[in-house]
Amino acid sequence: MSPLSQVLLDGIFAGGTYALMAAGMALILGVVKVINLSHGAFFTLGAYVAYALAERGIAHPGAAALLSAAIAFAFGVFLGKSFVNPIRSHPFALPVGTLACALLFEQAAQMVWGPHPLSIETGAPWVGPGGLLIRRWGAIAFLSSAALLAGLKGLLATRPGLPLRLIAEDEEIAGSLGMDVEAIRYLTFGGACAMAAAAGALLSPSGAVTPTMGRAPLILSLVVVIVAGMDSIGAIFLLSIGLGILGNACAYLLSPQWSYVALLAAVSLLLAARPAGIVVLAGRSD
Amino acid sequence: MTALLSAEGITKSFGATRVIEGIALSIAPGEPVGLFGPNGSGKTTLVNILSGLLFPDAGTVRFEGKEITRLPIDARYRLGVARTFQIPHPYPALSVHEALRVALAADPGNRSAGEGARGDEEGAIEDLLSRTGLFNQRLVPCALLSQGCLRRLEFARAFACRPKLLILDEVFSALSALDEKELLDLLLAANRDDGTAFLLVSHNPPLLKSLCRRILVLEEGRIVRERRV
Amino acid sequence: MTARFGSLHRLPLVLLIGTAAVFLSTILCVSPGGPALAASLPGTLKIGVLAPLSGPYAAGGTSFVQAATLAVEQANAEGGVSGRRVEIAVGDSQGRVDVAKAEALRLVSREKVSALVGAYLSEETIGVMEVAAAHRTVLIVPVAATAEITDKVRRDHARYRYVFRVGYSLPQWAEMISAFLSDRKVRRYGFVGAGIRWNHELAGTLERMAAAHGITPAYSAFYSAGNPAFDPIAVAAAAASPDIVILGDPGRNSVSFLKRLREVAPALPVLSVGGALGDARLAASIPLSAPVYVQAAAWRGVSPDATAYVERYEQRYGAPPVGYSDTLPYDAVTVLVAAWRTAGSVDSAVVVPVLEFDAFPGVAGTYRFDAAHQARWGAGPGTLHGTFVRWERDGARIVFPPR
Amino acid sequence: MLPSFRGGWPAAGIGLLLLFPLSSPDAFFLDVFTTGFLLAAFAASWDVVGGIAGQVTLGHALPFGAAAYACALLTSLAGWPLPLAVAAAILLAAAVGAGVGTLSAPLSGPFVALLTLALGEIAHEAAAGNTFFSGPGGYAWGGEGGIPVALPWQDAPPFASYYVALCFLCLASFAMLRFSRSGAGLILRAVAGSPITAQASGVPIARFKRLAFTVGSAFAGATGAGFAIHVGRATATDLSLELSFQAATFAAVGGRGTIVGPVVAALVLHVLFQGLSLPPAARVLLYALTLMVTLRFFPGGVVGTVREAAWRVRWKNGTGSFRRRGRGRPGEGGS
Repeated sequence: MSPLSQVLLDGIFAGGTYALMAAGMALILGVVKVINLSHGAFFTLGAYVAYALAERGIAHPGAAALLSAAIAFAFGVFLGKSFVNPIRSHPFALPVGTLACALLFEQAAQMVWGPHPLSIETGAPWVGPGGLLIRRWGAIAFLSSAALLAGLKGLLATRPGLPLRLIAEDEEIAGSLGMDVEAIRYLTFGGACAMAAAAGALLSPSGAVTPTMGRAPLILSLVVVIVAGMDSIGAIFLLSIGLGILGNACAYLLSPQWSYVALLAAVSLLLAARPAGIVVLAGRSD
Repeated sequence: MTALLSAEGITKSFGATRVIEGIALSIAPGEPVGLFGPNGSGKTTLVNILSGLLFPDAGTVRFEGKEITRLPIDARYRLGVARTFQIPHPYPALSVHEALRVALAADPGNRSAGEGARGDEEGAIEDLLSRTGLFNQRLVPCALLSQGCLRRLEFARAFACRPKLLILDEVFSALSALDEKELLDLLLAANRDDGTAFLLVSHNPPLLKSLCRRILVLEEGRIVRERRV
Repeated sequence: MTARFGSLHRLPLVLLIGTAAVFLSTILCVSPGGPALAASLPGTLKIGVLAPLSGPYAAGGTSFVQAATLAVEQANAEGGVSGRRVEIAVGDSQGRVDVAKAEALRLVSREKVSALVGAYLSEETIGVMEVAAAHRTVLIVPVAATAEITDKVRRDHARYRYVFRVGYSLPQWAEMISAFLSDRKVRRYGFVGAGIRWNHELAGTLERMAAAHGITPAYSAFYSAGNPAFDPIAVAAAAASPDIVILGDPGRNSVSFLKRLREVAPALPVLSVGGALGDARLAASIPLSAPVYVQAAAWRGVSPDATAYVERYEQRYGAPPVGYSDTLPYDAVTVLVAAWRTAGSVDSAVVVPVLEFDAFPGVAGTYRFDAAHQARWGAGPGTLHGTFVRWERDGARIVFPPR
Repeated sequence: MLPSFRGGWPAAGIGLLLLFPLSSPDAFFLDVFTTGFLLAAFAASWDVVGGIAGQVTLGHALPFGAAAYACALLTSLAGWPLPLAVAAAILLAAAVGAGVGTLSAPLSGPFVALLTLALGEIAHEAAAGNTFFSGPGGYAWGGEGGIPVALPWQDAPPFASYYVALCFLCLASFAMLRFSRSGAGLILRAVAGSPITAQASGVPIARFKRLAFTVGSAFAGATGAGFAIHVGRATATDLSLELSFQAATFAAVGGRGTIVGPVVAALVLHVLFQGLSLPPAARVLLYALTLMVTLRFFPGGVVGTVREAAWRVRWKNGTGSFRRRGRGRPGEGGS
């Protein structure tokens, strides 16, 4: 195994973890048109559900993902219906409001599970060709993010996804076609929250479970969603993987301390070069 | 007679689609010109290029003999090329009066005039308000204006720079008959009294015929016909 | 536009509730003494405890306050101070200097505490020092390790003589680690920590101290909290093939990193400088294919006092302490109460000389303070020496210092 | 704005705040207010950029922290006198703002927030990760522990800090209000309301965005220098994303683009939640709940929503009334 190829493979996996979070955020941004800063809290919720199940002897990632998705969907629908939808016309109130929601959740998690870090067994990595280690959580993150994004893309391309696409493009037309735009919005919000929680449940074995664990992945997936252009699912996946590889390569070849700075600097440069995001918007009509 | 605005070889693509292909046109001072074309023929893109909101991939735009191809829209406004939008984007929190102050403040001649400019500015705003019939609405926040009033405000905003050329994008669509008539009168008066040239984009051939001396017909990114009325 | 004003019919109600809330809270704030949550009995003595209880550092702060509470209960069970009960008043420092200073002011000026214990992070503690100096209040620093604290005492003794540190300084810390490494016959070590000043200083000091034992660093890396690149660090650390990897971050990152490292190098021993990895619940889920050592101030079995403390803590809070961010605050309170008893007073002018010259038994050993008011830790005789334990499936075993 | 807001309310508030220290509150309460005044000025400076000019920045801690660090370095290391260091710090903050404004001027919407977030985080990482000086004490400076500010005084009396900070807040808010009501402020509000219409009205929007960043950052810098002086040191927290979020939060609650709203929100929220000595868990829960409830019922911020309501009442007949009242006017307008 050459260290560099291991680092690059791990970078792809790290990118998979960003993509997993970014998928839900992009869906919310596209359909509900809201930057959801409570997405990290739902990620944390999923991790705690996985921990609570593992404590009770149910250490199956699928079970944890399903249960946490169900819980998060319920909370997400509530949040979407009672908080996000009523104040949608004030786009600035929402990031702050959802951030407050994340703080609320962090404090609640601290009160329920304690502030101390908790942990679930990781499981030994698989050994791939050439002695490359395939970290379990990494493979799970990569495959599930690819599946999730492909599923989203498929959904948006087919008939059942038509309402989502229409609302993302033009709400007035969607409304005039008799769609219940409000309901579709909060159901989408709930669905995206469920995706975040499932991600948290799947990734929980990779590190420590703490109330504030959702903060770090939130920033990077936010970066991915905004730069990738919000509704281009392929770009989200590619950018996530690219950032993952870049971060790891920088950490290995230059200095780990500056890998975060390198990612942010790369994003800043990208924005300076392409002020409208990496997906060039087609001709805008005035 | 030298052209007020002339364009040559204007070409613009978005990604792989070529929206406009080698357009040439010229507008004489004080000339009312119409632009007609079906949906998707590239009218809006052409208007955006002429007004400076977009820059063409190839070709040149000249105004009074000076090249302005890559001059942004705000600089063109200060030269005297004003445009209105098909869908107005008002400043929600500003009143009509304030919206006009913004347009007047942008004029460097106005700003450098110093102390005395303040009174002139008030006078100019009052003139614009009464010409467009917005005087009673002058203190209303733009967010609360009706569609008709918003269109009137677009006109007032465009007239604030004492334009030599007005580019009007679908400005009479979806208006009440009264609003339409008053704005038409306003446009014709400006053309007659101040010699303001205009390029009027519309779907409506009778309207174009009644207002313009020359109508350009755009199809699939090319000017296919030019009709004189 | 209508959507924008949709909720306005509830405006009067909301305004009313809001006004009432503001009014009520203003009364609460301005009334003397604030909300008297725990009215203290006359004759009780108060110790102000400052620790981050919310946000990312809440884990350390919570066990900090739990241990201080335990120490005060123990002191009261032993008769208090000259028959007076001891109480603690807690301030949440939130990991911020400005808040830590404000809370210290609240404890001093409103709660009328006789001494302060805290804070947790170095930057908070430096801020609190100023409050303690300005109000001539004794401040016992349990965990913050920066040299700036003792250096201020040394340079301006008259102003900062109220500040004492029971926790280890960075050179002492590095000295203890070096002795341990030497005992384990380590020749080359790797050092991994968060990219903060504390870790940079520890790595630098350790390099100097270890050189005396002929031990050299094979690899060192610091990661950023925003995107801790654990995987490449683990790969690079394993590739440098050191005899042991030292984790300089006592928080949750040590857990995440250890997992990543074990995936790449299952047979590489690891030493964590105290903190989260001292938690038995966490240790149950980490791979023990190679030794995982944890440094602690004290551990069950080191002394009868330590065993008694661990048992009391476990009984009270349901889990054993991690041996660092709880043991040191516990000892800080114990030392303070002992000094008050000896001095027969809580007056700083009397207590400071007692702290300067006396010896105070605590869970980790006997505390004596040097000229810079730093407790004497280290590997030499007559010092507090700390403990190194190794995790086994059935619990931790003390491996250093050797019996 | 509601007519009642224009009257003596601000004066009454200032009067109460001036009177407050004379009711002999404890040092803690004065300290909470002092910090509150500085945070309020910071929130107002955010509002110049994020509210008036509509450039939602998540890197507003950058000029704040840059000024704090400049103030600390220039006094402690270079030995400059404090007033000179503060002036230099404010200039530096304004320059930083101009730089950020130049970079973000071509961007719009969430891209502005993203770029400023990235720049702020880079600065925070640089400050937290660099132990850049070996100070006179033989120990490292910089890093998360920050750098001390060398002050010509020791242990400033709390009421003095209180009055200085209050004075600063009043002057700064007044200056920012004046700026927002000036011609440049009007143009910035137009840029915020509809950049495309502003541009089509001849406004060079990039230049005005840069102006907003420069002015807002200069005020943020003045606040940052004041904060460093009050706390006694500049730390990496002064550059943190949390601080930028805090300013944005105050603006969201108070009402973006009103200057007064963010100031009042910052004062009320900070004093309520830091000054009430609530248990930590209750403090966080109440803080988050208050934010959510306030935003749920005042989504445009308290002052913003009230102002919209006032418009609504005043211009109830604004929409559609034109046709009746305006009849016959264009004839005379055309002449």
